[in-house]
Amino acid sequence: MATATLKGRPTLTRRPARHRLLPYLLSLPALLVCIGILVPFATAVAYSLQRYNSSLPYLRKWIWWGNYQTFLTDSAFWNTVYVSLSYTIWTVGIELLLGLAIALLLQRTTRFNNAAAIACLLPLMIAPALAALMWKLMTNPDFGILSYLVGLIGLSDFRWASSPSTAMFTVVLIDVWVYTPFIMILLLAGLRALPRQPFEAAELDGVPASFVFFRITLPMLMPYILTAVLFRLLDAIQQFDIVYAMTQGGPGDRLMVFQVQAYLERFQYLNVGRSAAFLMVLWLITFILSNLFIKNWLRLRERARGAV
Amino acid sequence: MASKISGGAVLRAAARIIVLLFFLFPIFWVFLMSFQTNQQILRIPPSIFFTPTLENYTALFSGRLQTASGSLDIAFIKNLLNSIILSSCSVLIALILGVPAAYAFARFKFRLGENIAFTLLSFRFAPPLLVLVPLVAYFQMIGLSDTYIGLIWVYQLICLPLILWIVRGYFEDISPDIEHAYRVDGHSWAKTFFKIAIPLARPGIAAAALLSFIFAWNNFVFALILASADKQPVTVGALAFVTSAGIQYGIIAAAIVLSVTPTLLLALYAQRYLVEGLSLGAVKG
Amino acid sequence: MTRLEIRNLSKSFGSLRLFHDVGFAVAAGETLALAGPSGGGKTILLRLIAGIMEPDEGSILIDGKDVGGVGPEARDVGVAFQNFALYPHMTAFENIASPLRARGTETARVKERVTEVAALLKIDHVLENQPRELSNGQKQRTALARALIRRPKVLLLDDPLRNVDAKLRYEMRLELPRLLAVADCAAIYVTQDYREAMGLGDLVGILRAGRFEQIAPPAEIYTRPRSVEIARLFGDPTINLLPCRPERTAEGLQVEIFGRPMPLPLHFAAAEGRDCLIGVRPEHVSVGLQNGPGSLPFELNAVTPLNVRAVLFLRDAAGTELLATCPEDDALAFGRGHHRVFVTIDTSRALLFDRENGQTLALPAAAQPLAA
Amino acid sequence: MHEKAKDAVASFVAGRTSRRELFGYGAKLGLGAATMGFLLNEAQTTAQAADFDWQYYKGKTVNLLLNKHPYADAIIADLENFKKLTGMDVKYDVFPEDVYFDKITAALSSGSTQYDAFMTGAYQTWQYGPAGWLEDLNEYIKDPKWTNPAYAWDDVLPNLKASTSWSGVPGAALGGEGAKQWAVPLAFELNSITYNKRIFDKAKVEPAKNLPELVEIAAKIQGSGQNVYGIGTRGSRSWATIHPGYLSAFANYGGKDFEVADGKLKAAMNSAAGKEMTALWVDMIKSSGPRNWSTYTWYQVGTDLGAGASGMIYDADVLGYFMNGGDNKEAGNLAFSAFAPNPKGSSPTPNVWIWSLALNSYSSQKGPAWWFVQWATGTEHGLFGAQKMDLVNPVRNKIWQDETFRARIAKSYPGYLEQYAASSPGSKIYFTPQPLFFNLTTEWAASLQRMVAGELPVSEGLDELAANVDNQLKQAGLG
Repeated sequence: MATATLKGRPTLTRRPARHRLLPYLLSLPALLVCIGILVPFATAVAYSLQRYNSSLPYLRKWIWWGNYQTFLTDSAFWNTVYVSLSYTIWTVGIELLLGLAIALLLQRTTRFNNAAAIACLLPLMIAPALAALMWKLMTNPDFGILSYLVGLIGLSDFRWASSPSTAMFTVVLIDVWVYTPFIMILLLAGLRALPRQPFEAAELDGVPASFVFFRITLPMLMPYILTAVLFRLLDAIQQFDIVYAMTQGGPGDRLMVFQVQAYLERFQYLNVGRSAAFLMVLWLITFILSNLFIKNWLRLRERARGAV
Repeated sequence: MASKISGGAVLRAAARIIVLLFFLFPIFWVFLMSFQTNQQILRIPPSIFFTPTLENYTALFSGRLQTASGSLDIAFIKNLLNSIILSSCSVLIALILGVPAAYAFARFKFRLGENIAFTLLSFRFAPPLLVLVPLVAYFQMIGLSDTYIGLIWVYQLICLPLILWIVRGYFEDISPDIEHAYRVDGHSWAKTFFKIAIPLARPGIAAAALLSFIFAWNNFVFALILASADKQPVTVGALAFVTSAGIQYGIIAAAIVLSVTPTLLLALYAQRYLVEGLSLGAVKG
Repeated sequence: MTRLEIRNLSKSFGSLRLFHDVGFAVAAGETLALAGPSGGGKTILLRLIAGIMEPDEGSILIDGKDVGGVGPEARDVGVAFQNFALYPHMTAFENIASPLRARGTETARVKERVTEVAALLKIDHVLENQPRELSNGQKQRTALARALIRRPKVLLLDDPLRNVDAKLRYEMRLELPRLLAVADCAAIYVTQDYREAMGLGDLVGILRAGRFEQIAPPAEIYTRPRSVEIARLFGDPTINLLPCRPERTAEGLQVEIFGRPMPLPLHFAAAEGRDCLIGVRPEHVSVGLQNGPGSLPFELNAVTPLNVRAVLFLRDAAGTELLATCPEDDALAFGRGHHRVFVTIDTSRALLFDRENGQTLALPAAAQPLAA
Repeated sequence: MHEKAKDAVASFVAGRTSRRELFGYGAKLGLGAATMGFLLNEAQTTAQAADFDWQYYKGKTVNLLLNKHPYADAIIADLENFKKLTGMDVKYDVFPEDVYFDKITAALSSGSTQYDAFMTGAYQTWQYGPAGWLEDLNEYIKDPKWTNPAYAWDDVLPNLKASTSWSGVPGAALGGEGAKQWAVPLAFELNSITYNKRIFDKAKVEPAKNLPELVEIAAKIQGSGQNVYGIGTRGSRSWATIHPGYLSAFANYGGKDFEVADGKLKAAMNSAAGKEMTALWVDMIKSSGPRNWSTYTWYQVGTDLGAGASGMIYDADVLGYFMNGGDNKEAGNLAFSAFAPNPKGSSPTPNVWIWSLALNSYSSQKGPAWWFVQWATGTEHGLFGAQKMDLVNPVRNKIWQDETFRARIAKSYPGYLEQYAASSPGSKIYFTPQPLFFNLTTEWAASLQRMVAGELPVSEGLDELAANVDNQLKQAGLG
């Protein structure tokens, strides 16, 4: 009938090859299609190690770390680092707070809230390059509606992107306008997907709202926040469209972010080597940031889903 | 007590109004501008009272614009078409490539799996200019320069990682037992993938597709450098309205309005999936 | 005839060894109830049998054929998942019909079979509903129907009553044996509830720490548990366990409990001089109001009725507790407790366990080992 | 027949390839020596024919890259004539100026054969030429086999011819020794004052005679209560901010961008004259320039003038010309005035911008491309453009003498011809040619932006700029 253990020769079963290969078969096409990008990447690395200005072909040579070395004492480089980082911190910080606030406002599933969520998404559908054009129109000191409106509250000489003191504010404002919806929609999705029980329990126990928010909502929302911040952070530090369309990095060097600097170096100054070196530094920053974030994200997600 | 609650409600309602105003007013204003002539737009101070004109739209659709220095050819409708071709083909291909890969990362623990996933994601984060510059030369060499295929390929760098990330999260949220049950019922792996996995992940796929469509549509720098006038999308094409005969503000406004329309329609169509679909596998559903 | 046979099965996840060198066999028409603490690998074992996972080592035979490397779709196995795993985008009908569709059964026949099985499970009125419109009980029955419809060779039930309410659980516990009998397959029923295991299994297997501690018919599990743990788990109320050391004296083999030497039958000789736990089932403790020969004075603390029997909570002068049962009618005599009673313990039917490792040292004479 | 072979043969006939190369190439195409010999004979016969054979490249297609500009519109409007004349076809891509040069750079630096000929400014050739992306057009112009005798190269204004040719040696004079003709002028603009008569009359002011006066008058207009600002100039963070009004005035004050000694360049922007002029300029922008000056390109400068938002501009004369027509609000109100900024009584020294046509050195069909350039920069198309389109200012003497053209301008653009007559003798490129032009001039603009924003004083700003420029020249091996 039945025995506890049937002794026999142990046999080794293996997953058949097609089973073991399946995940590779599924994921490799995507990888293969993208992997080609490594060729131009490698070329760019090589460029960054050369003194290479297209208009001075006879001076082209390998200088290895030369381009990077000049960065150390180059105030333009450090200005770019500073501008890029402050742009990133301002935009992502404001967008996160604002996006979270709006998501909380629209958290409950009502007809109005759903419609409002889609409406708030509209700015995301306007290409940043076009959005910048739009804001340029609206901030024109003469006929721009925004200049007119701030004039009504006494700021008659507000110069938006054209004054060094308000240029950063202006581009950050545009970025916030365009990209807050992205964070908002992710966090809204997160809020609406949260399980109900902890909140119901907290309500029954009469736990104060602030405690619920900081100790329950926020930690449970963390994977969403991290994803939203990751995508925004890496896009913000690579900002190009808005700044280039608004001021091309000016006034002065006030808005000279990495990609604008690299673009100018490459396409206007033909300084291929220096441009590539700028971009390599940018790449390094994004690589470290994304690694950091993804590790944390995976850890948080594991925690949120419980063990195994 | 009751008054306290209604006080909070009033505050929240006011906050909602302010939020909507902030996001929608600029669009509303541009929408108004698109029905004004350049002269009306350039009035000082600006005003919301004007006799609407359709001339901006007529110019965009007819492809001709009368300006101070003669008539101007406008390829805007062609640009719009290019945008549609580029974005939808890119998203489609990214879905074909990305959904199976996302499924693999969500369902299987395999050697190098996480590495491949991270590598794919990291493509999204490489500075576009870094690869773009040498890419122009390589495209030249292999004959991909100024082709839709070349552009769509580069657009994969925008679409594919986003789709992978979101769809993978969504797959992880679906209990694998549902697929197991289907397999046990006697269905093949492929049938299970198409009849169970994909239909169940539909909200995630729809949300990811919509977001990556938006990002592809909004892309500027790839098209700027890689596309000829023939293939360029609206983002680059709209620059053409800055002309020697002055900046055609009304036309720019109309172009913005038109360029938003396809994405907006898509978003309205996919709205019920949008919030539901972005669950990212973060919380056990 | 052996329908399902498992040989030398091992499976680990990384450094975590789920089970090692496991084997058993189940005949057609027989149900193996798998019990054991959660995390013991029961669900994983089902997945290995279903082909959802592959073992590291060992083989699985269905009707004598090794199904290693055979995909789940070709194993002819029915599974009812703990979380039901219904297809949310299909109606209950389509859910149940899925195994038939997979084999290309003709439409008329599918309808006939689904209706038949649904009637059997009393869900024929909700067939057109989608899973989210079903109650938990209906979902559970739909999942069962899907597993049963094809009359699979092997039926795997993963704690199917876990996510349903008490009333339904009670009903299903009565219904399931009938359904399993109709299905005529080798069934494995995973549960954490030991009463369920005893009630449903022709065989009960206890999976602990990666091994089958015992696979045996329910009666044997009860009377001849392989370890103190099994003895403790199977039995309600729980077995009394007391530390002791059997000694040979002039009067024969004796053990001192409650400060009094008690005789042990000779077959307990193996335990002589060792630190043991003596296990006495509550039904082997008789309680009376009169002092008699060999009886011990106890304080009766409480009387709790349990179905047709009552449980008596006793305590001796030293404070050691003891459980006893008696027919509920007899218990009336004890009132509500808190008075002195006298207890006799039938040590001849006691169990002896090693105090160190919990292994059973000696079994009661009355119950002869069953033939393998 | 064999188009490639024909090309190769033509190239040999023109003396640009050796006979061995030619026959080697023929072999590659699978042609025997006999066939090549036949083709060669045919070609030489054609070339020696007295009349220029416009139909030589019949059936070929030339690909152009054009900037969105009235000059390009003129070409496009006249294309049918070219096609009829030559039997060739023309395809073109038009890009807006914001991205136009970046497109060229992207195409040329990748060795693209996509475009055979393209529009370019003179400054750009200082990069493209040394980079090896352009053909030296002297080899075509000076060879009768390639160029129609009726082309009349000598008729092109000498300053413009010089300004589009350069030896490639950093700091060497334009059109000097060993200069290569990197491009041929199509049309050009020089910098002068265009003002709004209506606004001027209301403010009761006359066009300024010099820079200090200009500063005053601009301020007067600003304060005349007409809700307009005084003067429009470019201010975006771009080299294009420097080259029009600013550099014209800078040169007029005797300022120089670089000193050249022993083949090395040294920044000279911070000379006393340069500082004096820049200080006035910065004051002028601060007190009466457009409020968001630092984002102004020529589009905004022009749009404001045409819309009556500014009193005048100190920018390209043709910008005023464009704004004086069409449906612009101020069309007909604009007037032109030559301008010599230095009060010490010199004549105008306008810096010029020359839209030119150049040949891609990677092009696989330079012959047909040159056929096109030759036609587009020739007298016939020039006349068409000047009389019927806005190909203004023309680059040929003959066109300036054309009565139809003069009458048209005199009628619709009062004062324009006079302005031109006063400005043109001193008009040329006042920059020192060197390959880092865009880099260093953009820096100059950024520096100017900071001065206007009041972030640093003019004198200090120019000193800092000069030091910075010197440093970059050294890094590049030019300083």
